[in-house]
Amino acid sequence: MSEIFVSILLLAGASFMVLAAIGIVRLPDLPTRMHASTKAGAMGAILTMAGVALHFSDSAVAARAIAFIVFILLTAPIAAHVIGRAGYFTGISLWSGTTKDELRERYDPDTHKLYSGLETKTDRAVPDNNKDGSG
Amino acid sequence: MNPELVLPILIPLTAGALSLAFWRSITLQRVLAVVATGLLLAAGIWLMSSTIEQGFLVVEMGSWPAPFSIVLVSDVLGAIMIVLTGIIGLAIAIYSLASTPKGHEKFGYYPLMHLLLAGVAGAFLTGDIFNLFVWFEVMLLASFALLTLGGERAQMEGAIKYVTLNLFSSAIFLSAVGLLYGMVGTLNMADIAQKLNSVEDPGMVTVVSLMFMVSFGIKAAAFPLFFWLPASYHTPQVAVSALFAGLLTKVGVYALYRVFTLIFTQDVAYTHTILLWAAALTMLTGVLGAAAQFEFRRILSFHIVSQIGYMLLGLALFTPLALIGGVFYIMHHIIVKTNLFLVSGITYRLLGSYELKNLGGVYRQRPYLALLFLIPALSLAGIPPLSGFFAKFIVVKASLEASEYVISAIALLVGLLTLYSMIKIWAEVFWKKVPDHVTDVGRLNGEIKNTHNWAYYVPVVGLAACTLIIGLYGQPIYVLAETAADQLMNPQLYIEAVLGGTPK
Amino acid sequence: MLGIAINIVYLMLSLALLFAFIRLTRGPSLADRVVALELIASVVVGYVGVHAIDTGVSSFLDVAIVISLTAFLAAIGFARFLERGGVKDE
Amino acid sequence: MMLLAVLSGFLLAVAVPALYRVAGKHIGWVLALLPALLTAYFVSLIPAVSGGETLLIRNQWMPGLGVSLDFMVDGLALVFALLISGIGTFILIYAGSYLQGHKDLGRFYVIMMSFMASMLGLVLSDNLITFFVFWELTSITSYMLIGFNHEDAEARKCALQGLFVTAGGGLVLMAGLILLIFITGSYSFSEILASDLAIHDHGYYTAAAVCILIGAFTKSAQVPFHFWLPNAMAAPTPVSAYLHSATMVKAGVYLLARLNSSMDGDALWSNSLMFFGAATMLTGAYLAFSSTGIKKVLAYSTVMALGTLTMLIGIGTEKAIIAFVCVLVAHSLYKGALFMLAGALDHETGAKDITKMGGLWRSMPRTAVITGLAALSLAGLPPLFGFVAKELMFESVINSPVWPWGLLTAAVASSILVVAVAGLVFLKPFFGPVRTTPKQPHDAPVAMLIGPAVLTLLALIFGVVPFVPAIFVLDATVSSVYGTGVTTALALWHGVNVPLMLSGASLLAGSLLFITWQRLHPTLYAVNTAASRFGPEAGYFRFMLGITQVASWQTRVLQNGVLGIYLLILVLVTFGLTGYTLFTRHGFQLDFDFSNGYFYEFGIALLIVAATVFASVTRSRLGSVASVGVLGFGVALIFIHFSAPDLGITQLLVETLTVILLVLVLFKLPPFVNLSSPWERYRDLSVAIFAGATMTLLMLAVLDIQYFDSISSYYIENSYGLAFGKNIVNVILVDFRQLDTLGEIFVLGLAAMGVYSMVKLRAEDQHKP
Amino acid sequence: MIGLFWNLLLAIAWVVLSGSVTAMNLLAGFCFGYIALMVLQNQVPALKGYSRRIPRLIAFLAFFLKELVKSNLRVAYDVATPVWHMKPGVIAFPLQARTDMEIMFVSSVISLTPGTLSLDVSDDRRVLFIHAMFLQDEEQLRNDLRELEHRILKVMR
Amino acid sequence: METLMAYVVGLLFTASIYMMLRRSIVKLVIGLIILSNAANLLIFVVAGLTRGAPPLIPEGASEVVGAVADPLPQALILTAIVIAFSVLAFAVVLIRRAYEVVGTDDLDKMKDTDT
Amino acid sequence: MKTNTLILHTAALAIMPLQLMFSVFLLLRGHDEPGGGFIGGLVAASAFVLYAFAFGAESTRKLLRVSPRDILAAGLLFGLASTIPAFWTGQAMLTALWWEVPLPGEGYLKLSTVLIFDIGVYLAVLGTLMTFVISLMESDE
Ligand code: NA
Ligand code: NA
Repeated sequence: MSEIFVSILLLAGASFMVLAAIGIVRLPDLPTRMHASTKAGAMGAILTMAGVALHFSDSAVAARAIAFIVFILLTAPIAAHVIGRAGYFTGISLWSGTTKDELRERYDPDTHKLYSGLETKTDRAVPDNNKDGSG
Repeated sequence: MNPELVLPILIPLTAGALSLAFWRSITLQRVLAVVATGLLLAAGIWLMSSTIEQGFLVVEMGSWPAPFSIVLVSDVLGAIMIVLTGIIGLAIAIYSLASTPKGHEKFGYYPLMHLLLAGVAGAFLTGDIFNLFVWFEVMLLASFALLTLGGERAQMEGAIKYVTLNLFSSAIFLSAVGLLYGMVGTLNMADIAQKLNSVEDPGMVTVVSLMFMVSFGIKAAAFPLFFWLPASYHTPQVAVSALFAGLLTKVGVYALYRVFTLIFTQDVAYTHTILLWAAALTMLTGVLGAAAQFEFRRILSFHIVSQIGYMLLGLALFTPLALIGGVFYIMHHIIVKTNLFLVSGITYRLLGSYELKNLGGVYRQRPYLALLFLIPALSLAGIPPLSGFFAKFIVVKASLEASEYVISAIALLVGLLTLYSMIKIWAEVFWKKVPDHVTDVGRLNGEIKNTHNWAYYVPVVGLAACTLIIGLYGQPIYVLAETAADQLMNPQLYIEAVLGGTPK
Repeated sequence: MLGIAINIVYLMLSLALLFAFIRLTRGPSLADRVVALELIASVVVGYVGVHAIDTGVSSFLDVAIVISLTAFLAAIGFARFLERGGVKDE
Repeated sequence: MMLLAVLSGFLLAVAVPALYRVAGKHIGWVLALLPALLTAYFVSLIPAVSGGETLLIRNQWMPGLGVSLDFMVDGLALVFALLISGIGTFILIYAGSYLQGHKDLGRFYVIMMSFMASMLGLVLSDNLITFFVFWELTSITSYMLIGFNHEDAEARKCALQGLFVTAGGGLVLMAGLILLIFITGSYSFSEILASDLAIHDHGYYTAAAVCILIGAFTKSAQVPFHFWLPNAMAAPTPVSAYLHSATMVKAGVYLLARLNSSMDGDALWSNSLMFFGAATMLTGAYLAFSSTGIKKVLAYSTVMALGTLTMLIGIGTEKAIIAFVCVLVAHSLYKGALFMLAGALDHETGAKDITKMGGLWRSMPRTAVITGLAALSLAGLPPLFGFVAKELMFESVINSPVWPWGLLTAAVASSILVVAVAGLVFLKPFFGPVRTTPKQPHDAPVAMLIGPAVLTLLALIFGVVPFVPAIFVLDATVSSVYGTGVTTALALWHGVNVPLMLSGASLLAGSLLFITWQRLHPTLYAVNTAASRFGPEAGYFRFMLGITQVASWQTRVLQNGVLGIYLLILVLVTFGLTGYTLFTRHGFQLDFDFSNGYFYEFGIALLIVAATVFASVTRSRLGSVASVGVLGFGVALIFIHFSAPDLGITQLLVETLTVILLVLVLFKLPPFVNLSSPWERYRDLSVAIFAGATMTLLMLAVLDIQYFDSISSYYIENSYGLAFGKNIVNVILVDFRQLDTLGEIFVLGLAAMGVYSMVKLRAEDQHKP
Repeated sequence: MIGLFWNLLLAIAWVVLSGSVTAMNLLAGFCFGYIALMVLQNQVPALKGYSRRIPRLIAFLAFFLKELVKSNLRVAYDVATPVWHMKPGVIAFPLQARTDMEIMFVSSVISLTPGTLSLDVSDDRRVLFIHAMFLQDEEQLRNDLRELEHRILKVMR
Repeated sequence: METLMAYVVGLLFTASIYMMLRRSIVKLVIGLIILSNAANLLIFVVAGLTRGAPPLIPEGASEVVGAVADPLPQALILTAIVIAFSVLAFAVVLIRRAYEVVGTDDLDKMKDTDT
Repeated sequence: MKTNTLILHTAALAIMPLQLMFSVFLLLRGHDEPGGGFIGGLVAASAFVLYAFAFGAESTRKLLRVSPRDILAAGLLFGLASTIPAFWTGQAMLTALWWEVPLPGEGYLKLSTVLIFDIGVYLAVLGTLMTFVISLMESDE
C-alpha cells in the first residue's frame, strides 16, 4: 500500500523535475524559464522527500524530510528572486511576447532608485518615463 | 611512548597556531619564533640521541596498532633531517628578526614559517604514505603563502609556476597513492614494503613507483622537472628563499630516499638507472643554468638543482657507500645552501641589489663577511677541507666504485663549474670595485647602523661553523651517515621496528 | 512496483539532468546558466531521495538537507557577480 | 709536533689581523719567525732522514673515510719542506717591505700563511686524501694570492684562469687518487710505496695514471696547461717568487716524484713524462726568450724548469733522479732570488719591462751583483749549483733509455735559449745605456735583498761544495724518488766530458742569440701573436666562452619562462615514463566490459563527461565555472551512489564554495580569449589525450590486481567497539588517522593566511613612503 | 518574547532534526538555538503573537498547496504543448505587508508559486514587482495574489 | 562500473591537462579544479566501487550489517578534497593578484622572472 | 546596478540561524552519521557567507565579533589541545580519551578528545572560509 503511495510521490516528483527541465530548455526567456524550473524543481524535490519520509516511516527520517522541505521552501524562492532580479536588472532580453513592464518605468538607472508609483508628487523628483526602452 | 618523536611536529604546529593567535603582537611572535625553533632543534637533538641509542623509534598515533594507525618513525636518516630542520629553522628565525620587512611580519610571516617547518618535520617522520602527502601539502601551502608574501610582481609570476607545477606533482602523488592502495590495500610504508616483498609479479608496482619518482622528482627539482624552482626561488624575501633553499627540495629527496630504499626495490636495475641519468642530467643542467645567470640568488637557485643531482646520485647508485655519500651530501648541502642565501641577503642589505653588475666592493669593506661567504661557497664547490669536499668525494668514489665512469666525470665537471659559479660571485660581489653607477654605498661603508645587525650575522656564523665542523670534525657526521645508509640498505630493520613490536 | 517506479524515476531524473545541462551550455545569459545549475541541484536532491529509498539507507537524506541549505548560495554568488557589474552574457 | 708544524701556518694566519695591529710594518719579520722555526725543525730531522729513516706520524681525522692526518717525512718530503719553509722565511720578510703600506697587507699575510701551510701539508701528507685536501687548498689560496689586486679586472681574470686550470686538474686528480686507492687498497703513500703490488697490471691503472698525470700537469704548468702560469704574474711579486720557486707549481712535480717509484716501469707513465716534460721545457725556454716583461720571462723560464723536472722523472734512471733533485733545488734557489730581485727592480724603478730598463748597475749595485750570480745559476754556469744540475741533466738525457737524441736536442735547445734568457734578465736592465724609469732608482732595502742574497749564496755554496747537500739530504731524496737506496757523489768539476762540451756550446750559441735578440724580437712577437690564436690559452678561452654559450642556450631552451612548456614537459615525462613502464613491465589491456553498470550510472558518467568537455571548450568563463559546478555535482553523485555519503556532502559543499570563490574573484579578470595557435592547441590536446589515456590504462591495469585485502576491515570491526563511533569514515578521520586531519586543518589555515596576506598586503602599499 | 519564540522554535527544530526526543536533547537544542540567536540578536526585527498562528498556518498551507498544484499544472501544460499560451509581463503589486519579515514571506510565497516571480520591492516598500507568466486576466491574478498575501499576513500577525 | 569510470577519469585528466596548458590563467584554475576531481575519483574507483552500503553502523546496532564500502579511501578522499579546496582557494586568489599586478591574464607574458 | 534587497536581507536573517543550528547538529553527530567537524564547519561558513552576501563584509565582521583569523587560530589550538591529554596519561599523541559525564536523569554525556578535535576542525574550517570570503569581499568594496 505504502509502496504505491511512495511510487506515486516519487513519480510525481520526478515528473516535476522533468517538467522543469523541459521548461528550462523550451521556454523563451529567463523569467519564464524560472517559472518552470525553480518552482517545479523545488516541488519535485519536496514530493520526493515526502516519498522518502513515507517509505521509511520512521520519525527521525520524517523529521529530517520535513526539515528539508522547510529549508527548500525558505531557500528556493530566495534563489529565484535573487537570480531573476539580477537577470532583469542587467537587462537580459525579454521574450518578444512580453506584454507589459511596470517595473522598468519606475526604475531610475542613474540613481538606482525604484519607485512604487504611489509616492506623493514631491517624493518623486524627476519623472523618468522617457528613459525606459521599448519595454 | 617517545615524546621526542612527536615534539618536532608538535612544537612548530603549536608555535604556528600560537603565532596566529597572537597575530597583532609582533614582539611576541618574534620571541616565539626564536624560542620555538630553538626548542625544535633541542627536540631534534634529543630525537637523534634516542635514535642512535635505540636504532629506530616508532610511535603509533592514537595508540592504534601499527598498520592501522599512522606511525611516526625515526631512523637515523629521519633524525638527521629533523636536526637539520631545527638548525635551519633556528637560523632563519634569528635572521628573520632583522631581515623581515615589517609588512611581512604583520601578515603572518612567523606562523607561516613555523608551519612550513612543521610540514617538513612531519614529512621526515611519518611512516605512512598518505600522511606524507598531507605533510607535503602543509609544507606546500606554507611555501605558497611565504612565496607570495609581499605581493611583488615577480613573486606573483614565480608563484603561478611554482603553484601549478607543484600541484601537478601533488595530483600525481595522490593518484599514485590511490593506485598503490588499490593493489596492496594498506598505507603504512613498512606494511607496504613487507607485503610487496612477497609479490610475485611486481610489474605494476614498478609502474606506480615511477609515478612516485616523478612526483617526488618534481618536489626535489630533478631534471627535467625542476622548472618551478629557478622560476620562483629568487622572488620572495631572502629569509624565505634561504628557508626554501635549505629544506624544501630536500624533502623531495628524502621522500625518494625513503620509498626507493624501503618500498620500491623490486626492479632496482630499472628504476635506479632512471634515477641515475636523472641525477646526472640534473647536475649538469643545474650547473649550466647557473653559469648563465648573473643574479646572486638565481645562481644559487640553479645550484640547488645541480646539487640535488649529487644527492640523487647517491640514491641511484644504491650501494652502501653511495647512500653514505648521498646522506652526507644532504647534510652538507642544507646548511651550506641556506647560508649562501643568507649571505646574499646581507649583501643585498648593504648594496640594495642581487644583480652582480650592481654589486661590488664587499671584500674591501667587509672582509669578515667575505670570509663568511667563502666558507659556504667553497664548500658548495667541494673545496677541501670543507664539508662539500667530503660529500663530493664519497659520491664520486661511490660512482667510480660502481664503474659509472661517465657519471663520475659529469660529477667532477659539475664540481668545477660549481666552483666557477662561486668564483663568479666572489669576483663580482666581493672583489670587484663598487660599480660607478651604484651611488648608495653608504651602508656598505658601515654608515648605517641597524639595531638588529647581530641577527644577520649570528645565523651566518653559526651555519659557517657547522660547515667547518662537518669538514674538520667529520668523523661523527660520517658515522651518522654510515648508520643511516646501513639502515636504508636493510629495510627489513625498518619493517621489523614498525610492525614487529620492538620495545618502545 | 516500487522497483519499477524507482527505475523510471532514475530515467526521468537522468533526462532532467540532461535537459538542464543543455540549458547550462546554451546560456545565453549567465542568469540562465545559473538557473540551470539550480535545477541540477534540485535534480540531485531528487536523485538522493530515490537513492535513499533504493538502498534503504536513510543517511543519504543528509545530503539532500545540506544541498537545500547551501546550494542556493551559488546562485546568490552569481547574482552578486552580476550586480557588481560582471559580464552578463557569459 | 708534525701536526702542529703543518697546522701552525693556519693558526698563525688566523692570528694575523691581531698581530698586524701590534707589529705594524714589522709584521713581515715577526711572521717570518714561524717559517724560520719550521726550517730549524725540519733541519733537525735531517740526520734521521739522511740515515735512511722514514718518519711516519699518525693522527686520526675521519677514519671512516680513510682520511687521516698522517704525515710522512722521507728525503723527498723533507727537501720540499725545507724549501717551502726556508724560502718562505725570506719571502715573508721580503713581502713586508715590498708591500709596505699596502692597505691589504694584513690580508695578504693571512692568505700567504695559509698558502705556506697548505704547501707544507701537501708535501708532508702520507694520506692520499689529506694530500689532496692540501693540494686543493694550495689552488684556492693561490687563487686568492694571484687575484690579490682584486680591483683590477685583469688580475681577477688571471686568478680565475689559474684556479680553473688547477682546480679542474685537481678534480681529475681526485678521480685518479680514488682509482689508485681502489688499485692498492690503501690510502697511504707510505704503504703504497712500500708494497710490491704490480700497479700497472690492474685494470684501473691506465685511467688512474692518466688522471694523476693530468692533475700533476695542470698544477705544474706542463704543456698544454702551461698558459696559466705566466698569467699568475698578476700576483704581487713575493707571491710569484714563492709560487715559482718552492711551492704551487712544484706540487705537481712533487706528486710525480712521490708516485714515481710505484708507477715507474710502465711506458705510459714514463713516456708521457718524458714527452710532455721535454715539450714543456722547450716551449718554456722559447717563450721566455721571446717575452719582454721581466716577470714573464722568469715565469716562462719556470715553465722550462718544470718541464725539465718532469722529463727527468720520466727518464727515471738513477742519474736522472739525481739530476731531478739537483735541478729542483737549484731552480728553487735561483728562481726565488730572481723573482725577488725582479720585484726589487720593479719596486725601485717602477718599470716592469726589460726593454724599459738599462744601466741600472750604477744606482743599484748590490741588486746587480746578486742578480748576476742568480742569473749565472739560471744559465747553468759555474761555479753555481745551476751548473751542477745542468751537467747532471745533460748526462742523464744522454743516457736516457728512450729517445735519447730527441731529448738531447730539446735539452740543448732549451739550454741555449736559457743562456740568452739569463742574459736578458741580468744584462738588459743593469748594463747598456741608462734609461729613465718612472721612479728614481736606488738600491732596494735590506729586507728585500736578504732573501735573494741568502738564496744566491746557497746556490753558490752548493755549487762550490756540492757534496754538502749530497751528504745531508740528497741520498735520501733520490732514494725516495728512485725507490731503492742510492748513494750519490756530486762534484762541480767532472773533467771535460760530453755534458761540459754541450754546456760550452750552449753558452756560445746562447750568447749569440742574446746579441741578436733585439733584431729577432719583432719577428718572435709577431709569431707568438699569431700562434696565440691557436694555442692552448685560446682553447681555454674558447672553452670558457663555450660553457657560457651552452649554458645560456640551454637555459633559454629549458628555463624559457613559459609555464605551458614546463607543464608540457612534466606531463610528457610523467606519462611517458609510466606509460613506457606499463607497456614493458605489465602490458596494455583495454577493457570495454561495462555490463555491470546501471543505465543511470551511465547517465551520471555522461553528465561528468559532458560537464568536463563543456567546461573545457566553452568560451564563456562563467559558463565554464558553472559547468565545473555541474562536474562537482556529478562527482558527488558518484560518491553518493557508491556508498560515500560523507564524501558526497563534502563534495557538494566544497563545489558550492568553490563556485562562490571563483565568482568572487573572476569578475576582475578579463573574458576568455583564444591565445594559442591551432597548432599549439592540437599539440596540447594530443599530449593531454596521451596523459589521460595512460591514466585510464593504469587504472584498468590496477583494477585487475589486488595483491592483498585492504586493512579497512580493522576499522569496520573496531569502529564502534573501540572508537565509539558509528560513522566509520568519520571515526577514521578523527581517531584512527587523526594526524591526517590535524595536518589538513593546518593546510586550511595556511590557505587562509596566504589568501589573507595576498589580498591585504599589497606590494604597491609597501612602496608607499 | 520574540527571542524566546525563535529560541523555542530552534530548540524544537533541533529535537526534530536529531530525532531523539529527550529533555536533554531539547535543552541542548535550546542552548544551540540560543547561541545561534545570540549572534543575530542585533539584527532580528520584532515578532510577536505567534501562538495564535498555528491554525491559520495550517489553513494557509492547504491553500498554498492548492495554488501550487494548480499553477504548476498550468505551467506544465504550457511547457508541454507546442504553442505558447502564456502572456508574460511585469506588474506592480501594491503590498499590504509592512514589516520586512512580512514582505519577505509574501514575496517568497509568490515566488514559490509557479507563474509568478517576485523581482523586487520598491524603495518605499509599498509595491512588489512581480513577473507573471499568465497575464491574460490581470485582475484575476491580482485578486489571487491579494488573497495569498492576506492569508500570509493572517498567519504572521 | 569501475571500467567505465576508468575512462571517465582518463577524460578528466585529459581535460584538466589540456586546460592547464592554455595560456589563460582562468583556464589554468579550471584545469586545477578538474585535476583534483580526477585524482579523487581515481582513488575512489581504484579502491573499488560498492553500491548502497555506506560504511555506517546502523542505529541501534554495534556493527555493520553485511559488506560495506571500504571506508579508508573515503577518508583519504575527504582529506584530499579539503586540501584541494584550500589549494584552489589560494590559487584562485593568486591568479587574481597576478592579473592585477602583471596586468595580463596571458601566462606567456609572465616569463620575466625566469631568465 | 541596484544592489541590496530587502528580501534577501530578511531571508538571510531567517535562514542563517537554521544553517548555523544545522551545522552544530552535523558537527555533534558526525561520529555516528554523515557529518562531522568539517562538514559542519562548511555549513556554518555558508551561513555567514549568506549573511555576507546580503549585508556585506563589514557587517559580517561585526556579526562575528572576533576576527575570522582568531576563529581559525582557536580551531587550530583546539585541534592541538586534543592531543595533549594523551600526554598526561602517558600514551601516544592523539590517543583518544573518553569521559562519561553523568547527567541528571538518565544517560551520560560523552565527552572526548575526539569531540574537542572535531570542534577544532569545525572552527578551523569556519575561520578559514570566513577569511577567504571576507577578505575577498573587502578587497572588492
Ligand atoms: Na585493485
Ligand atoms: Na504551450
